[in-house]
Amino acid sequence: MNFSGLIQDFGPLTITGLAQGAIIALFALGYTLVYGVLRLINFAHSEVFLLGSYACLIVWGFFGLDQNSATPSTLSVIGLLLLGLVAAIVISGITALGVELVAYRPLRKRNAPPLAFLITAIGASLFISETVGVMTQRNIKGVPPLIQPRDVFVIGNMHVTNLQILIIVLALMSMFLLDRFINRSRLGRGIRAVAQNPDSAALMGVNKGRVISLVFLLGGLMAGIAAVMYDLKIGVTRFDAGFLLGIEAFTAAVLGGIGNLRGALLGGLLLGLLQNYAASLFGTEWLHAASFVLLVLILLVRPTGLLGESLGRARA
Amino acid sequence: MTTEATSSPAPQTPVPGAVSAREKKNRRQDSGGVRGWFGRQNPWVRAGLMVLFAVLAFLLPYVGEIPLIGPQIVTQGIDWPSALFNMSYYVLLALGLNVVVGFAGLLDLGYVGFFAVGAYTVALLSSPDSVLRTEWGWTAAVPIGLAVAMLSGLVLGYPTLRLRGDYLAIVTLGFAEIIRIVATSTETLRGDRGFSDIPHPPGEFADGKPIFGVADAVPYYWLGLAVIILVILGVRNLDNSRVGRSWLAIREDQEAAEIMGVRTIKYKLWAFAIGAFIGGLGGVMFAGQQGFMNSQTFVLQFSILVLAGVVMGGSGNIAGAILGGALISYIPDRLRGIQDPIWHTDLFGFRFAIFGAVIIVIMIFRPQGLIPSRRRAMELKDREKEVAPIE
Amino acid sequence: NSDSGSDDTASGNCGYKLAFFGALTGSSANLGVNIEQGFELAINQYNEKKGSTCIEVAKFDSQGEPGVAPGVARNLVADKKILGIVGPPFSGESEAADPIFEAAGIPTVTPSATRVSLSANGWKTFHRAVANDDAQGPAAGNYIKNVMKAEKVFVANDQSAYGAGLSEVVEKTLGSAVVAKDKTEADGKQTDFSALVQKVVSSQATVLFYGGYYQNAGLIRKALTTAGWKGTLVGGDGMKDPGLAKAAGNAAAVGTITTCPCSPPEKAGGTFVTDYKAKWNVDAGTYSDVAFDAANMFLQGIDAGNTTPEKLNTYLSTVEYKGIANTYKFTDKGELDPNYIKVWTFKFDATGNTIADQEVPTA
Amino acid sequence: MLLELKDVTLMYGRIQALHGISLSVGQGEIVALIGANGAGKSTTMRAISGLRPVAQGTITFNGEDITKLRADLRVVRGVSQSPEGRGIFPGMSVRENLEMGAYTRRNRAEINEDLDRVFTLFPRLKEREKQVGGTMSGGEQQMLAVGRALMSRPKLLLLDEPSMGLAPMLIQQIFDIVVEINQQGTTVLLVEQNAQQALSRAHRAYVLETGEIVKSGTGAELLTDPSVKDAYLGVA
Amino acid sequence: MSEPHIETPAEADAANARPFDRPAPEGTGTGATAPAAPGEDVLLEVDNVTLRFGGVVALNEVSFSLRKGEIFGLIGPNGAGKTTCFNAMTGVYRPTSGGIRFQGQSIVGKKKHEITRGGIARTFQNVRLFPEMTALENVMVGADAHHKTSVIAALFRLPRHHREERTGRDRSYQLLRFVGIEHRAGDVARNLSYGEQRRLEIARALATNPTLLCLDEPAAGFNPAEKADLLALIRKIRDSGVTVLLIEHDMRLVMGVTDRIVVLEFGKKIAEGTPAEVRDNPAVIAAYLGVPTDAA
Ligand SMILES: Nc1ncnc2c1ncn2[C@@H]1O[C@H](COP(=O)(O)OP(=O)(O)OP(=O)(O)O)[C@@H](O)[C@H]1O
Ligand SMILES: Nc1ncnc2c1ncn2[C@@H]1O[C@H](COP(=O)(O)OP(=O)(O)OP(=O)(O)O)[C@@H](O)[C@H]1O
Ligand SMILES: CC(C)C[C@H](N)C(=O)O
Ligand SMILES: [Mg+2]
Ligand SMILES: [Mg+2]
Repeated sequence: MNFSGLIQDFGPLTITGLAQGAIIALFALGYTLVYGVLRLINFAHSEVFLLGSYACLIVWGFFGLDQNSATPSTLSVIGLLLLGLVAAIVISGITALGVELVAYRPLRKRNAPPLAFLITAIGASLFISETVGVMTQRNIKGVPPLIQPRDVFVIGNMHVTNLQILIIVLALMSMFLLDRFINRSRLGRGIRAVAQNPDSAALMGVNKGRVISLVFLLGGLMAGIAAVMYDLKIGVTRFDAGFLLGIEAFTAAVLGGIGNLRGALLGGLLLGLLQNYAASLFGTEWLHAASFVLLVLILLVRPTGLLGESLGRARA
Repeated sequence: MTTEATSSPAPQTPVPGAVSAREKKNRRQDSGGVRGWFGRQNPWVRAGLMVLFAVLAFLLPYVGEIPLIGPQIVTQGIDWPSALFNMSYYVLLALGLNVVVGFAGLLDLGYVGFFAVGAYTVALLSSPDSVLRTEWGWTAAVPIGLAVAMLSGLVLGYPTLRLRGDYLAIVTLGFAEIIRIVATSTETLRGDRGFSDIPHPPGEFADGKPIFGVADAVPYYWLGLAVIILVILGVRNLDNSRVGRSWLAIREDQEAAEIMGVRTIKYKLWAFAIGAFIGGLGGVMFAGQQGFMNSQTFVLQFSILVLAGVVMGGSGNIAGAILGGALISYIPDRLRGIQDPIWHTDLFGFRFAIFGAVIIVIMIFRPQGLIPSRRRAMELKDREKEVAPIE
Repeated sequence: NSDSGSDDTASGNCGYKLAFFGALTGSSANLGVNIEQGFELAINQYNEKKGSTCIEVAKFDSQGEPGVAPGVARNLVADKKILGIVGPPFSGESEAADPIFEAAGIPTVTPSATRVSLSANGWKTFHRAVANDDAQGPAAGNYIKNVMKAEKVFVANDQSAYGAGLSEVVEKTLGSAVVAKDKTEADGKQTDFSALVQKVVSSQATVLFYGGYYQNAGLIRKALTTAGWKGTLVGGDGMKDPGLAKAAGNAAAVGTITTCPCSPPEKAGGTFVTDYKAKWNVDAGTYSDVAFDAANMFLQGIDAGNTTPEKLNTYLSTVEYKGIANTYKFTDKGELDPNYIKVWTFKFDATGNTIADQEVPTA
Repeated sequence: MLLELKDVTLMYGRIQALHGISLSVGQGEIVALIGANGAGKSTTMRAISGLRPVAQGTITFNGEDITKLRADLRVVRGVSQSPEGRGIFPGMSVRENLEMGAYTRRNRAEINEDLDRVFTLFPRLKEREKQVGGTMSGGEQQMLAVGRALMSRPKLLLLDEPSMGLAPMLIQQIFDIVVEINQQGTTVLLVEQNAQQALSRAHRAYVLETGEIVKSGTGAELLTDPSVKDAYLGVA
Repeated sequence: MSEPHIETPAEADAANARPFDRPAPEGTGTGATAPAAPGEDVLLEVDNVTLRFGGVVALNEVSFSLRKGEIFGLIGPNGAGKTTCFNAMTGVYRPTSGGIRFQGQSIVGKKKHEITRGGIARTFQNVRLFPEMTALENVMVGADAHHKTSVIAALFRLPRHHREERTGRDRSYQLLRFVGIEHRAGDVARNLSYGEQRRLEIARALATNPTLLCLDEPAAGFNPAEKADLLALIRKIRDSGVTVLLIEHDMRLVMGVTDRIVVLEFGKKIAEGTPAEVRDNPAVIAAYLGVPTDAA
């Protein structure tokens, strides 16, 4: 164990952890939203993210950009970023809706047991990621250097870069808007109603199908944003990028209390920080183990996560 | 329908919603299908059929010899008996996971963790690579492997008893990942490098050649099959007893079960322990056949695959678990050597993509799985004849 | 027992198979494919000369994963027509699969698996056609110390049989110059290396030695550049592939150093370089030439009437074979005769390819 | 006729719960539906609300064929139900539950007005405005369910055993409320085990047995019908 | 059926007034309807129990005691704390203060299944069956509570286990018949109508072989004729030696069947006594019954 390393690098570890955590949190929202309403782990959400991470690359590819290109001018970077975001959001959104349509809706119509949904979601996930894998020959795809990381400010040995600020700000903004939407709007209340008692919700005039689609869509939008951030941060994507990060996002969602939006935020940030600290303390190879140990410990003390469930039903 | 209820001394209440003849008939059809039909046969017929199935299963390595159909069944390009052995330990895993998920309703996403524990214990005790340097034989290491696996089931089970449904899922997933990471990153467990030269099961032919060698996998398959049959017998007995019923009750409503006197903690722990035992059994079989194992053998995808097998086959149903377990091993392999009509590439590359699509299709058309559980319906049929209604 | 079944009718010791066993898919597949193509080229040329498909090519894809390899190896040994194996290329899969080949008595010649301890298992069928990491590691270490003159070196590895083994030897050579260490997951298991990068940056090392394969190395190189690290990435033969530049981006990859216990493939003798290009439409890659030699070594043995695995194995223990890349002679442990050992360094250029740098001393 | 069911058949999987029932509810009526356990009363209610698809037959509401209409759209048309088992939202507060009742409405002022009305009908709900629905007592939940159904200002109010679990005084009150709402113009279809009460307040009533309508008539007629008396009213 | 029916011994046993193969507790003559004298044969003692949920005081220093063999009513307005009282007795909630003793032993803090095995069974106001299990299986779960054999015996199908399974199943059938839903034995509980589900709950609770049976509004959802049957059923249960604690809002039922009654309001006990006493108690009339003109 390397305590002095942790203390010495605390600042830089914290800021990278926060940036990482912000992406995880955005990603985690999709799990939490769907779980909150359907009580199902949407295993295919990782692929919603995955396709988003390719979508922006493809759009940037139209402009002749690949990872060996030079960084374009600031103005065009802004334009490209927006385009990339839109592309990722659209593709992720469509994917999420598609997953719902193919893997969930038919089962819902047939009143299938919950496990069946889990398995179709796994099937959808396998199908999408493997198809991408075969099409890309499982190679990585590099991201054009749209943003050259530059220090914006420095505190001690903590260098905060423009990219990190962008990621954190964008993530927090998206989550704030989502939270307001769910908790304040009429539709948001409809979502919660379907979560708690689908039949009663229908008796109140809530369109269950639309609410469910909406929830998938919202999760998809967030994943799309997360995917672009991820691309910029890591610089590459690969057919299994969704799967690898998905486990973390799912962990974060549970950590915070799955079904609870703010829980996802908390869980994501916590996980991002913890992983960086743990990597410094114990070595990078223990990074994931650390997050799971933390998860288990927290669940033992708080069996429904840090913030508990709020979107979902309480004990009747 | 009028009633004499008020004056009747016995609480033979009017039978509201009495079953019309039509409904009765419907219900009988409800338990139709292969399984229901099977359940209605008399015990001797059933036993006979079971033996027949078993014999057929033992003959599977030679199915390729059957003209026309045989070659369609056999996977080309790989050693068929090896493929059969692989199926056998997948089936074992599916059977074990079915106890945990299908019977007790404990969603376990890290089930191969137990497989790992069983295999690692055997490896540590028997491989020359191990720090222990004990280099035991396979047979000596197996009981310890199973005991440790079972113990690990309890170790995982105990702290997680309070967790509900999907929280349990993520913790079990985490548990398996921790096992994998520990195995990857500690010197003693040798990580990616793994343990080689794990001994095979003992035994020699008359000519002095080992029965369990490297060139012929048939004996391994038969061993696997024998183990499977024993496991089926045990698991079936549990399912058809108060144990199975208690699991079911816990799965449905834990608090109500407790208030009805079910010791939920005990039965959950048993489910974990039995599941872990069977998983460990798969692990020791695997280690004994492969002679090698490392931390990559236990990736998360493996757990998920087994779960998919159980649910696809029919969660809570033994025959379903067997079928599902066999399919998850068979389908991807079978795509080897088949060309797609357009680009003429080997479909093997697409195996998991195709497999994913197959899973979706199966679940959409059979949400309850390929062979859904009919246990309850069957039990009733057995009883209906015994207790005739009084009127 | 009869070695090759009843259909052994073809004249001139034909009707047998030689196998390639190694990664054709998977995250480090480039290295396996190079070797397979060299191997297949040799057999094709042999068959062309014979005018018939005398020796068949059998390919077994281990995905480069030790966990997958034993199962695939069992499929291989079930095929009784196979007389010899070129492979396995990677050290990890060798540890997993070679015991099975040993038990089945099929001789293997690996053109590339460099982990030192592979030859210490007493396998009689094991042959290594290149120098091991006891040569490569010191070479790398010395290069870092003497040529690059680095004083602070960070050493990391991917915990694979190869990566861990190599970085261990390098560490030993570097001694006190090693300022910090870390481990990553194996190839294909991780894409985010920011934690490692963080450590490298704050260690103020000027050289990172990474024991591992090209894809991880490329990702690490990219992340290092993004984090503004100015040092040089150094690694072994596992990183000697254009795949590194693909992952890192050419600009980031420039200057990365790899060692290899091989001579530059473009310097191979005969018409190999052009034949290879003609056949596969790419340039020969890392170890393609050695694999070509290994296959030809087998073919020469079969030609000489060694048509059982046992005979072929005995043949290998005595042969001194002069190929296009090197001359081969095996010690009784299956190692390459020390006289023929060589290690080179290579450098990534701006097009993402490796160019030969210099031959380095191994001690 | 405001609501008309013609030959409605409904299946639960392979179990047939309704064997072609026909009934109608006229504008401004209170119609009661009585029958033994398992007769299909709640199933009929579910069919009308659209919670369960009917296999055969038609349902017409306000002249429109709503047989295939989604449940939530029927609410928009003016059908509201207080379901069997109450179906409150356990994780929402009492107030939020009531607001859910007004989900399809936009006029804030009117909604608040109705909220006040429900609170005057059931003061206990006002007391517990912030308590989470799932922790309310059985009877309190029943009040909540009825109150919530009123919140949509329905044309047709479906009440499935509204008196279940209520204390005797409240039972009186709930039937009074039904009559009062009815007089204010809401049509009511009422399922009740408390047949005495139900029949004496209803204009008309139907008797359901094993998925079939076996009798119908005015409330008063059925109240005195000997077979009905025998089966559903008990010895007086 | 017009044919005269001759009972086989088995059927006679099944239709017997005592479907419970357990001995009646000593000291209580079966069929005793008169309340036992005070201080004698106390089965359950609720002693000064208070239970708070945040601001809500659901039970406020409530005390009462049940005697063996009686039918005891617990009534009061909605939200008075009746169900909460059940929950405290069966280990679902832990009282904030006060004690509960069953057969002389404190049961506060005991595990739920221990309490059940100790002899207290209950039904739920909001039906809580095992929805995917058949009616028969639901009852058998209750019957399992007193089985001795367990996992190992089941695994190897030991004869003793087999015997227990058989008797458990037979008894469950009897109980289903007892509550009048034997014809639904093979249907999964989810598919039963509400009233049938409530009957099933009673059968399941009885299967645990209780000394004390707690029924939470068992008549809800029954029509008057069915309520009359229930009344007979409850008597029969008591006659077989089980003490019954009954929460019910149907006054005809309560007054007709109970030996003694406690009335709660806002968590406080406001009256206790025989049905006649309670019916005429002005506090009870004001709080609960309303004007006694139309009691049903
Ligand atoms: N979800 C369901 N699945 C299958 N069958 C059902 C379902 N709900 C009800 N049934 C069956 O349909 C029939 C009618 O049930 P329904 O609930 O409509 O009766 P009910 O008249 O409301 O009775 P109760 O007075 O007990 O509430 C019953 O036989 C019941 O078992
Ligand atoms: N978990 C809880 N949190 C807060 N308040 C609660 C909780 N459980 C019960 N209460 C309140 O305690 C009071 C007593 O509830 P209880 O369920 O015991 O009533 P009850 O007498 O059974 O009424 P009913 O006849 O309506 O069933 C009610 O006002 C209820 O709202
Ligand atoms: C192909 C080579 C790069 C393999 C590497 N030398 C190893 O031992 O695994
Ligand atoms: Mg009903
Ligand atoms: Mg209550």
